[in-house]
Amino acid sequence: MTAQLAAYSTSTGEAVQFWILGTLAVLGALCTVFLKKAVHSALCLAGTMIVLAVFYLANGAYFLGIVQIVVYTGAIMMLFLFVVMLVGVTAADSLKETIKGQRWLALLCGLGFGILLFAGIGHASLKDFEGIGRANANGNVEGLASLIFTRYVFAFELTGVLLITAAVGAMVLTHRQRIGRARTQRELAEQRVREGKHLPPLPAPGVYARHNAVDIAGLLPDGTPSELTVNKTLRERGQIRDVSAEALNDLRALEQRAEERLERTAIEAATFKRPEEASK
Amino acid sequence: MIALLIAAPLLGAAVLLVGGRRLDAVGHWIGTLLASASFVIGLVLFADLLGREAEQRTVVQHLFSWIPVAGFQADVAFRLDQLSMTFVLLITGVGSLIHVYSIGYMEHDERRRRFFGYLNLFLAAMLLLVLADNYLLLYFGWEGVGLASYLLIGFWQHKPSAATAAKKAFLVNRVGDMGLSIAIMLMFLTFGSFAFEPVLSQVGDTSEGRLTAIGLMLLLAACGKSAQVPLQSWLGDAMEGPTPVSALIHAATMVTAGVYLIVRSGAIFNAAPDAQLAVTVVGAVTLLFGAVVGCAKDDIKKALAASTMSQIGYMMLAAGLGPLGYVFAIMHLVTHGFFKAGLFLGAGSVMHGMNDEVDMRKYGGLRRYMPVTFVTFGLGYLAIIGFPGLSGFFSKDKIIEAAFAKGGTEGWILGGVALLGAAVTAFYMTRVMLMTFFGEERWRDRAEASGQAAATPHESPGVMTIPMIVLAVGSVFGGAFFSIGDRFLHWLEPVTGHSEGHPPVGAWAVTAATVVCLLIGVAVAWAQYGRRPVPAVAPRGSLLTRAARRDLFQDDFNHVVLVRGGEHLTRSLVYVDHTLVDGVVNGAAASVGGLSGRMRRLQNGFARSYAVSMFGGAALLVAATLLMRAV
Amino acid sequence: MSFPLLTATAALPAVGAVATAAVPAARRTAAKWLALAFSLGTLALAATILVRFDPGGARYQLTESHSWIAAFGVRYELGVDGIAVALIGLTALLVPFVMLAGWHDADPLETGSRRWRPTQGFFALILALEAMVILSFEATDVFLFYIFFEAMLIPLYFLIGGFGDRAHERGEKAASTQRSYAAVKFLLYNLAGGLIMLAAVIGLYVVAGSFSLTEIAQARADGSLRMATGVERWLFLGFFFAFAVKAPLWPLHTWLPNAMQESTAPVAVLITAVVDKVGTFAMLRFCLQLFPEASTWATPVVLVLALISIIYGALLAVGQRDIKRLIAYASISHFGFIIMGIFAMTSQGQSGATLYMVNHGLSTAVLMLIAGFLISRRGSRLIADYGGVQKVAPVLAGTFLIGSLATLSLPGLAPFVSEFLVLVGTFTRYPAIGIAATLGIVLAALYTLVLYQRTMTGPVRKEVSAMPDLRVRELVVVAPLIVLLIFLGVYPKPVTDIVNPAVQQTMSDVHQTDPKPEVEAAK
Amino acid sequence: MNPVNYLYLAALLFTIGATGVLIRRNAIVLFMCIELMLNACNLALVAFSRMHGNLDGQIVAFFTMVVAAAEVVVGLAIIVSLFRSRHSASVDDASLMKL
Repeated sequence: MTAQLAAYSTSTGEAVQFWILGTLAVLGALCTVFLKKAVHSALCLAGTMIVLAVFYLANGAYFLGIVQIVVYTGAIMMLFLFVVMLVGVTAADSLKETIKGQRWLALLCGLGFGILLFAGIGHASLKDFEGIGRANANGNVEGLASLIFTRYVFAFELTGVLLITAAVGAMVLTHRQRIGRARTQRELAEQRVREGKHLPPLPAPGVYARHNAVDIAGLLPDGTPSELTVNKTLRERGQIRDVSAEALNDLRALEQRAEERLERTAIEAATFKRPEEASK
Repeated sequence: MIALLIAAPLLGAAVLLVGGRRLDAVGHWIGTLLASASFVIGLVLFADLLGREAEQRTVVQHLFSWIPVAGFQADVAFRLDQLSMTFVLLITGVGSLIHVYSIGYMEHDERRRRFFGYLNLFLAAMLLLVLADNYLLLYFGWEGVGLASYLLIGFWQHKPSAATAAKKAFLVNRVGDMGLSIAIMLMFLTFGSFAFEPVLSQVGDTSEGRLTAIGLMLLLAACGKSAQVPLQSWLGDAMEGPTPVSALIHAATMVTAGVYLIVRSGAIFNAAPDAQLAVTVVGAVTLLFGAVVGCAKDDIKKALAASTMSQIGYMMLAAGLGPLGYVFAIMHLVTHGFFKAGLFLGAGSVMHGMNDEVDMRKYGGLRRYMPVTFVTFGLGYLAIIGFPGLSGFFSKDKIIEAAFAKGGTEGWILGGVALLGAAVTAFYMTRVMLMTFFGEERWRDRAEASGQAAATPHESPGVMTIPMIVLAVGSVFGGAFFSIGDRFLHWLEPVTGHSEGHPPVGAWAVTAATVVCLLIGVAVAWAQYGRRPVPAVAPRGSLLTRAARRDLFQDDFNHVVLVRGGEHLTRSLVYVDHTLVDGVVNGAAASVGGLSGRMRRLQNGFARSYAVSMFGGAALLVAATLLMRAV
Repeated sequence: MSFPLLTATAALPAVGAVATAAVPAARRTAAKWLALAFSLGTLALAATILVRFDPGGARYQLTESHSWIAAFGVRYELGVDGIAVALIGLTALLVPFVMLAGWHDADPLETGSRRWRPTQGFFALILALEAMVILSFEATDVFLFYIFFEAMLIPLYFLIGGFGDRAHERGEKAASTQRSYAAVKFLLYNLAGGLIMLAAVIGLYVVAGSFSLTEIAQARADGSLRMATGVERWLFLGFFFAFAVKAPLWPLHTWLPNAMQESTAPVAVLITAVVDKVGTFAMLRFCLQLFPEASTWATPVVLVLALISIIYGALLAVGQRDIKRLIAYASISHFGFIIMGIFAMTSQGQSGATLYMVNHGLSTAVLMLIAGFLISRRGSRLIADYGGVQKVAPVLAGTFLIGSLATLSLPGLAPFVSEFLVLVGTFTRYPAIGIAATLGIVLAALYTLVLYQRTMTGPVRKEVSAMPDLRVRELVVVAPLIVLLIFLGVYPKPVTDIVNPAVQQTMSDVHQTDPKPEVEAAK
Repeated sequence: MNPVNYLYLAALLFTIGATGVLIRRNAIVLFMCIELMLNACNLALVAFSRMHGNLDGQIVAFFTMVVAAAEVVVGLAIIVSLFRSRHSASVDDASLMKL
């Protein structure tokens, strides 16, 4: 091996690491894109990021590698997960395309772009391969720090401004202005009476369902689920778990057992049909 | 002084037309006064000319430069020589008489002031025509008389027929005017000028072909103005105008402008025999055409109009003979001016007395009721048929003689046509005479049939009869006065030139033949209309009669080919303009609009679609960068 | 520095436009008088130009020159030659008459809203248009010219689209759609032309390195600026296309009938008598001076197109049923004459064309304004709705007849002089085209007289029987124009004296001399 | 191994991320894909830093992270408020501009 080539190449260990972790990173990226549930995507992305952090470290960017793990994967990705939870962790996206031709165009563009990038990199004259050793001679963090606080100090200050602005912006965006005075309980009660919709407190979930999770609707005496019992947010997300059929089956089993024991014939099977079915 | 000739009637026209209703009471007097003033000035100038040597009788007055553009000099300059003087006297003289006549004739018309304004305008334009020193100024007058004729034919505008006739006259004249303007352009191209002097004196320097072209274009112009075949169709319709107008414009003066133009441009025609031949042919054809049409018309004014056409045909024929005939053409023009004006005024007087009835089949036996009219009309009649001793005899006889003198086969043919024309003229004029003044009183039947009390025809007032008498005197003695001692010949010769012809037969033989023809014509007419009663409703008649009644299908031809064809052409062009030319424009707009509509679909509101476009754009940019580097 | 007369002449109406627009809604009459006063002031300034202009002096006089966009060498350069003086005079003269004629055209139909100020807008737009037209006659910088050439579309667009034939529209819903169609068509058509011209303007700058007309023309004349034949031809076509749209030349004419038909008569007069003249004027000033060789090259085609315009316009005029459309097609025919005169490349033709621009402005103004008066009385533009007007309104009919006669170029009225000069000028070089063009004078007689006959003569129709004759205001508009028509028809020397030197200059720019009379040439 | 391979990996990740942006409708996943693209860029920057033997590439990557953090904060805030008003995190639902 000539000195030139030596400068180009890296150790075998790094090569092994690259091929294994690189494959993982690509897999993670693909999963991020193609998995249906946002939460899975987020986890895959986190994995990819950790792989990337390892690559940073391998490339001598120790500070960045740590930051990548701590800040990016640890903070930002968790923020993602937080929002995913807020929006609904169980909701699965349909991957069916609704815009005509969008998918094909996207794939075509992506493919073309990738080929172009690869071609560009292949064409680029990357002859002098310095290695990071000299730059990291005084320690990576110290080196970065001296650059940040000298040459890039202005940009650094600006990023500070940017972060503050972003924080304020996020607050503004998510903050709901309270326009009027908060209504007292009495007023709310009066309003309820005036509207005449539902006077007593809403029923709790799972009351007659033998489950007590918040997303399980309580059953009405006839065995049908009552949506009123479920939290509004869950209702809107469509995350109500319906266990009424289970309850009815249980009931039927109970009655069958009772028949067997009391040796009576079934009164009428049709009565156990759900009311809306009966009405059809 | 010359300018004053024109200025007087022009002033009259301006005052009368701008003055408004305030002048209604005195308008006709102002008009007549200024027309007469012009006549008086003409007489003074005439006396002045007579006092000079024959060679120095050309007076040129340069007023101002009209259109001064590099290489193009059009001046307002007047040229008074013997030829124009003759016309000036004819125009102002007959014009003044007709002004006087109109005072009576138009008495009951509320727009009489305006009528006199138009008449004055006509006089000014006609004087400008004959006094102009260059062809462009002549063109000015030429169109000016066209305008006056338009206004006067259409004077009774509330009648659609009058308005249509006026428009037709103007349009047909415009076709002729096109010829004149092309002739002027040819002159400018050839000689660099269109003043009489440089053009006519340089005729020898250019080719005969060019001169023939100019000559033919001038002939086209003359055909339009003088109602010669093939542009004759307007004259008959022009009789929609008041009768004094027919007398002044469509008999005595304006229609003879074509003859003036050809005689004035004699030098050009002399050097272009082909053009000359064309003039004689046109003259001869029109002569017969007019005569044939005249035989069949029952409308007294239209019969006279056809006669006018025919008589101008004589003049054209003479003018086409070159120096042989110029003088006689003008002489016939002048005598014709007298007797035809007289005849028209007579016809007007008859109509005046008959409640504007124009159909001769509803006249008859009028000689007892309007003696003055009868006598003056009769004298005019005798003059036009060339009764020996009266003015028409002298002038027409000379023309026939000159036609024979042309020599060769041409001479025989032309002479024969002229003789035939004389016979037919005698026939139709006798017919008019007999149907109007002799025979039974057919107007009574009509009045009884319609249940009205028979309106007794009455003689016209003095203001109308006096001009008729004066004109009758002119028609009786004019010819003799001009011919005795060849006065007219000597007077005009310096301008037009003259060469004695040598007729193949003796002059007396020609005269005798003329008289014989005339007697035959009268006799046939007497046999048909004098001895038998005239049916009040026109019989169907022979094919020729029916054709003649319809102006030998000229109008039908025009209608089918020009009017109908033109209508189709314009209609299809309107369609083409709308669908094709505008369609291309609108189509371009619509396709841009359609394309935009398609493009708008791309703006579907989906952020991801925009992202694809953005990403595609980025890819293209990368590609472009790579390509640039590769190059 | 002397008083900037040219700038002042253009600035005065511009200031007037602003002032008029600022008049409160209620003071409608005051706005009209104010606008009229400004237009009369402009007329006075234009008269001053006429007096100060010395026909025998330098080519461009009263020049002003200031740097404007230094980076591209665009200068604010003004100057007038004889042709421009004549046309500025025409513009300044017509505007007051047009305002008077349209005195009531922009009164609001219902007096309700206090903020709605159509009257002020109408008069302000007219003044703005006047300013831009005058500036485009004055500009000797190609870029400056281009700006005003395009900018005048804006006020005109609003004038066409915003103010239609009031009387005609009553009870007709479709009218406003048609009007906006006409306005949009006008705008797009002219914008397209202008856009192509812009490309040519930029191309010219690339080739010549300057926008100054005088500099480029000078360089072209003394040979220091050579253009490749192809380049010159393309640039010429770019300029010519824009001017041919504006002029308009067949087959780019279809916007004119729509625009004139839908706009009020005063606006129609402004379009055809003033704005379109910028197109023909620019052919004379820019096409010929900047691209002499290409102009000579294009002459045969342009002449044939002009000839088609003449005959085609006239034939279509015959076939129209709408008075204003008829006049529009007649104008197309006349523009054919003007363009033919310009490209005949003879001094008669070009002098004639310049005179024609002035005379056509006057004659069309008379005819169109009276047609407008007529239409406002009866509320219909259709010829068939009239008949016998002569009987009830003789003065109206008489003046209309004079306008018609001017349109058909009767000798004694101004258009004859110019038309004949154009014909002679064309004939001496291209006899066949000259002869064919004389057909146009026959057709002109046909369409004008048919129009007159159908509207004015014949039995009086019931609908027109109560029609009032011309009012004093209307007579004040028409009478001076008619007097001018007659005066210039008999004594056009004042105009030709101003125009001739400029025409000679243009002739020498295109390296053309008049053909000699054949008799002289033979000697 | 040639360190250029890091660049190829970065390009691949970037492309995958970009394609993800184009085909996913869920705003959150979309954001994640954007993060993926940013990270790919960071990897390339770090690799460049190593190739050129100076730390500027790492500095830029550092700034990128900061900006990404800011972006995520604002972006997620937008998603939350979007979800609040529309009860959906699909970007296709926010298409008021469409015809």
